[in-house]
Amino acid sequence: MTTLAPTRTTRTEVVAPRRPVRVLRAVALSAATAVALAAFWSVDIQWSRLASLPGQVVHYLDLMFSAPSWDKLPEALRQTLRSVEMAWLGTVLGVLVSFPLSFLAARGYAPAPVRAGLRGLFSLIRAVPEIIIAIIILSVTGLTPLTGALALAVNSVGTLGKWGYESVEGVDHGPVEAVRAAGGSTVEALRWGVWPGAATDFFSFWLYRFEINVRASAVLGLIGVGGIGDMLTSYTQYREWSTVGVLLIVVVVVTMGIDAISGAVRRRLTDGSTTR
Amino acid sequence: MRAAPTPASTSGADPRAAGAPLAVPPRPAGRWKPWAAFAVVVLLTAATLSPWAIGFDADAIARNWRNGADRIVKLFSPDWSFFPRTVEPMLETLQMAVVATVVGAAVALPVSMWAARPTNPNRWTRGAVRLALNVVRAVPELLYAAVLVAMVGVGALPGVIALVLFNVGIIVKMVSETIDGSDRGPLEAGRAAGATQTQINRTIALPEMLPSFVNQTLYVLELNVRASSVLGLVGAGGLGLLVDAVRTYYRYDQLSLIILEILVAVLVIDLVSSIVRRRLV
Amino acid sequence: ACSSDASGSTDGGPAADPTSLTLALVPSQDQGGLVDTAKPLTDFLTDELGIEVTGVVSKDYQAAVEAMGAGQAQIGFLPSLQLWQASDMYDASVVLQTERNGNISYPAQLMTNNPDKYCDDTPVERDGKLFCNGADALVGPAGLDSITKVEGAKVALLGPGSPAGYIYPVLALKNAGIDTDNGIEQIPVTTNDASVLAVYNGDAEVGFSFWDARDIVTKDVPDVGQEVVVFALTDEIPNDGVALSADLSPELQDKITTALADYSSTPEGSQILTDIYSISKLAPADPSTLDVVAQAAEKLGLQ
Amino acid sequence: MTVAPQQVTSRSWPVRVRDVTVRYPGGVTALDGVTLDIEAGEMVSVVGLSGSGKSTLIRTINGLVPVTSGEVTVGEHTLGSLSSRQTCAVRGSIGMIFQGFNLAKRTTVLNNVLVGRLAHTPTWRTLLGAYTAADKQLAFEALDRVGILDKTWQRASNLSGGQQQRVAIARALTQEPRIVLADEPVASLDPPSAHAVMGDLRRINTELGITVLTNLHLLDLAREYGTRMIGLRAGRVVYDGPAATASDAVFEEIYGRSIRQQDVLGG
Amino acid sequence: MTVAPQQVTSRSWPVRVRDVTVRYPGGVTALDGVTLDIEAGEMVSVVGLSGSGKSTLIRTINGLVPVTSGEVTVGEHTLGSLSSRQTCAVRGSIGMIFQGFNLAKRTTVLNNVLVGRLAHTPTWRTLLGAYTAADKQLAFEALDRVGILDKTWQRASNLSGGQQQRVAIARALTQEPRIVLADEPVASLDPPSAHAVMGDLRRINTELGITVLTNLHLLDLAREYGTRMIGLRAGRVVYDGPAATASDAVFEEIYGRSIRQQDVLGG
Ligand SMILES: Nc1ncnc2c1ncn2[C@@H]1O[C@H](COP(=O)(O)OP(=O)(O)OP(=O)(O)O)[C@@H](O)[C@H]1O
Ligand SMILES: Nc1ncnc2c1ncn2[C@@H]1O[C@H](COP(=O)(O)OP(=O)(O)OP(=O)(O)O)[C@@H](O)[C@H]1O
Ligand SMILES: [Mg+2]
Ligand SMILES: [Mg+2]
Repeated sequence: MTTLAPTRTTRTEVVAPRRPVRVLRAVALSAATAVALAAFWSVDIQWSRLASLPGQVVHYLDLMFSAPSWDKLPEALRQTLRSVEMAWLGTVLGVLVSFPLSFLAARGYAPAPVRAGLRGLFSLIRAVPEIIIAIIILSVTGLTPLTGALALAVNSVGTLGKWGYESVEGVDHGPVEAVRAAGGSTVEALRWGVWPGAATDFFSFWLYRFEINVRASAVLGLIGVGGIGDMLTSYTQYREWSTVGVLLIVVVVVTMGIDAISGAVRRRLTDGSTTR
Repeated sequence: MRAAPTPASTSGADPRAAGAPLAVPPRPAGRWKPWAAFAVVVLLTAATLSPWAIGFDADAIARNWRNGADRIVKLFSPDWSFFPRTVEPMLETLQMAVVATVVGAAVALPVSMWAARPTNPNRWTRGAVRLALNVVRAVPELLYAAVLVAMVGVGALPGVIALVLFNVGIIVKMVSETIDGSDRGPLEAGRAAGATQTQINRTIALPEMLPSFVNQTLYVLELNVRASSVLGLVGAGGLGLLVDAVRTYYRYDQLSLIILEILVAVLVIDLVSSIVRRRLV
Repeated sequence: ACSSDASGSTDGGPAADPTSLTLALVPSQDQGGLVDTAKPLTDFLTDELGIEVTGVVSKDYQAAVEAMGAGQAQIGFLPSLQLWQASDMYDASVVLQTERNGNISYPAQLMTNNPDKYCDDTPVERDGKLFCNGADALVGPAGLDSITKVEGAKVALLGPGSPAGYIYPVLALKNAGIDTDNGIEQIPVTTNDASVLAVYNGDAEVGFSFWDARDIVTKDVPDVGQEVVVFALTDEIPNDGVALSADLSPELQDKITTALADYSSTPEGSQILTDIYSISKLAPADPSTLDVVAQAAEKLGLQ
Repeated sequence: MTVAPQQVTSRSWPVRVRDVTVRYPGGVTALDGVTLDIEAGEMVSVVGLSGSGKSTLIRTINGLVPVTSGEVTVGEHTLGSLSSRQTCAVRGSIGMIFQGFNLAKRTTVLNNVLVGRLAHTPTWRTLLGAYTAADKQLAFEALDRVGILDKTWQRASNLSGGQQQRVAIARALTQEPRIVLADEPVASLDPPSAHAVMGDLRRINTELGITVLTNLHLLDLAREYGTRMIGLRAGRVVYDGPAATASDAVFEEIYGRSIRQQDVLGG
Repeated sequence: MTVAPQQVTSRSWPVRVRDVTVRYPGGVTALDGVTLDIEAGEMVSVVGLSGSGKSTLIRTINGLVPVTSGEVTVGEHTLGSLSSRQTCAVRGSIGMIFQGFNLAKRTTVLNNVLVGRLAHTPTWRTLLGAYTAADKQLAFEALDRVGILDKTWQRASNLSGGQQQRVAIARALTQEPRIVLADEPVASLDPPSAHAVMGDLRRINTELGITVLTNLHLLDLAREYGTRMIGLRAGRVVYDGPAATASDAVFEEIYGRSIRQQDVLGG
């Protein structure tokens, strides 16, 4: 190999510094690998069953889509509207509550006890099965759509709060530093240092949570206020595949609609407005 | 408010004449758009709050909040003696959650990159991947479970497949959007060095997306621990089944112990996730 | 909003009758058909009582019972176990019991994919499905002599809240002297169709479900009636019924009971109930027969 | 420049750095027993090799990097002993120009510049983005001074490197500061712009008497614009004296090898 | 430098820019009918005011910014008409040093430098992260040349500004390029380091005959290290001639006002 600098005759062979050994990291990685291996080794799975999967997939697609019962479409649309209403209210309430909280739960903006408390709250909400949350709310507001919306709102706070503080912590620190250096308070650092960088994340979290809420079946179904998710699970339980096919089409279209909005919003924020 | 003269106005060399008004360019049009969007949100919310749609009944809340409080209090009395019976379901759940998470994450890693603009500039393949994922996400777990039981039988396998599909949907959605929002500069440097897209993704995009990816993977692990009702549906056992069993007989004390155990799992995963993030970000 | 007026009367006994009522209809999972509306019932009751009745089809037993307990629902169409729980925990009165095809009860079935082992006679076909050991009588109990052979087999069963998928069959096994914790290999599932499919696919040799859950999966696997053979039926399990919240005055309770019973006796009413809920008649309940499920559960140590 | 109601801007602040050591978590000692006395109204250049601790010094003076040991005093305030409210106020009086610009890329140039007014604006106004006309006027003037008034409504991410640096400078000017700390403020600028900016900094210094501390890696600029020069090497002060008269020996001290030799190496 | 099997590295490439106009989506015309002929082996400096289009020119030559009209040819390849595979190969032969460094902040310095080898590495090796010993040796040498070999295993985000710039330079050197494009490669460097880097670029140019195109905002550097100088103003070429002899009038042309006057303004 001819070296780039033949003129530097005095130069000795380049000795690269030794790669540092990161003990902690190595330990953590091996622990994670060990856990994964143990789980794979111990779990009782007949992987050979996978072989029949492709044929079966075709069979079920045929059951669902060869003769969809379109007569269920109006009902499906009505239930979708219901779901969207409840999901909307649930998401808006969830956003209103989680938005300020997720900033307070991020490292570096609120006292440690507040932070720990909020994180604990988010975790607790996520640890309680959705159905239990719904039953608690049900005893207050009855078997009404409002219960559905409130249950969705509470559940949303758990996840939105978590995603929110993680995103705030992941934002580039430079602008925050600049605001601090200009004498900005914490709130101002959040507004002008963090928010411009985190806004895309937040919008996509909100829209994604909205999408989840539209589909959330367990909670709404049990309350008996219906919704598209409930309809889907009911017809699935009674294996009426031709109706399930129609419902799936509706849900996919709704999901894609939300995804498209989410994409447009994010593009706006990341690339700037389209002043073309 | 103005007191001292600006230095610029004292400088003879400055092309701008002293005291001349600043030629501030006009504010670009379209500033109303965010406000319009905000107004739409408010209107829609008001509409859903109206009695014709959902109806917000503050009255009922004021009157009946005690009912809810009673039930929450009931949940604060764990029956510790129930613990031995929760051990096995907990282990089953963790086992399957880990397997599903590992498989799901392995699948989601390349797919996330195919679904994001900076790491997959080809709009057709990207569109196809996103479409497929929309479908995967749109199908509820219960449907996966119901179909898979008939396809591959009951047990851990259909449960794990259902969870994997569910996990891939979430990880890809969240991670690909993070990639979309990230700084393009480093990727551009890779392109300028003549790297193929795959190479860029591996060497440059991967380390940048890693925190988000690890994060979502851990989040999904947590979801899998919680979403164990799916596993119950397909005969894979786990905590979900136990939750259903105890609540059938209104054993809030036993339920509260199970919740406590899930909470511990959630907190541990949260802790790991925050440590990992602090190391990686 | 609908039910709020009826609540808050925990201290002073039944207060003035409410201006609106909520009916919670929980379709019995053992019913086999899909129920998605309570409207015909509530429309009729609204006319008959002069009180606004709103209805919801709830799919969660616990939610429905808790709603009655919290004064958020006053009329409950509940499965047998939950009827008993509502009356036991929240003093609801069980007033009516449903009749399906002339029966006020139904049996749980034990199925197998290995008729050679479990059938003492040649399986016979009824409605395209195979039965043996006299289970084709379609009334329980039948073929219970054969269940000792279940010892050591893989068995698909439902959660312990399901009378047909768990309580009755497990009790039958216990009575036959089998240790259900260690003597069989349990494959827990949460739905009746999954139990049938587990047997069909060979994941389990024996499965429990209500009679006859095989109908649900015929669309997926048309030959289920041939592959999965019912070899025993348990004791009869009481059908679902109607419970009324303790918040309602005795007069109103009577009024509701009479109205519903009369409705099911008229030809049109009976027709509607059959079409939508497969109920042919609402008969006065005999509370003593209702708690047999609870007793069975208690024998298993589930309470 | 406008005079904030409660303060006389022309009364600028001195900076005292007492035996400060800064060690980063990774183990790098970026500053090692640095002691400096900078009088109010001085114009100081800090020079040194890349990695010698220039940025760290500047950030320490603003309290953005906590000291491992030692003490930093600006005006009468000892950093580290202040309440968070006081810290905000103190920082509001220190204009800072970052080496990496630290702009919020996804918002407009104007919003970035108005960050300089945060310390003087009630929080509710900031949250709504409803700045007073006077604040905006100040921002426009600062933008005009650095010559990018026409980019006011652009997103910061759409600017060229030099334009971004000028936004960062405008932000600091908008603060009406008592001390200006500048971390290589002209690194990405062409000579006319660089001279204009340095000239502006000097004018702030001479006309309003504001203390200015600038990291520079160009010695000619340091010599030309500083009244005093501080040389850092591996986290230690190796030169502290008049800028204009710093000899070649001094440079050798700072850079560890003689300038001439470097030039030869280049050939 | 190693000789890639199928190519003789010393045979460097010319660059031809034909009547190129670049308009950004926002409506800014960054280049306006630029025509340049750069022979293989030339050492060219590009100077101009901030925002005059220097970065855009460099990025156009690498195909990172598509031309709105006109044509760019490097070597025998006309950009825009190539398959994506060919584009990769062509870019692999063009070393690029970005104004904003563009490092992957969350990975090690070594990994960043090895990006320079990607065009010569089979994809499976990249996926495994299994670079050859020879590639790594090349990376170490490049790091050593820019003087930060000791930072090899650090995360890129932990480096000082100047150190980051040197990583970016090492990355370009590791490519063993036929053309080097450098966008203000010394903006964040102290003079000795700056001279070292410019000296390196010149040595690459003189010894290996590689074409070098450097954006510089410092005229003395442009004069000293370029054999030819191109002056840009508002997207147009306003000067193209020898670097050493460029007169003050030329600078006035490029910068729109005389240098001397600027210097006075600074006083
Ligand atoms: N956040 C950090 N974590 C760990 N080490 C750091 C950090 N920031 C800087 N350093 C190290 O501290 C030393 C001093 O860095 P500093 O940024 O002060 O240098 P500088 O003089 O400003 O250099 P330049 O002229 O290149 O900007 C360097 O060796 C650098 O690698
Ligand atoms: N992505 C972009 N979108 C819109 N306009 C842009 C974009 N990038 C650059 N511009 C504009 O194009 C013009 C030329 O930019 P360029 O980056 O080429 O300037 P430059 O000569 O490199 O300046 P500097 O010396 O400040 O880096 C500037 O007016 C700039 O605002
Ligand atoms: Mg620095
Ligand atoms: Mg540039």
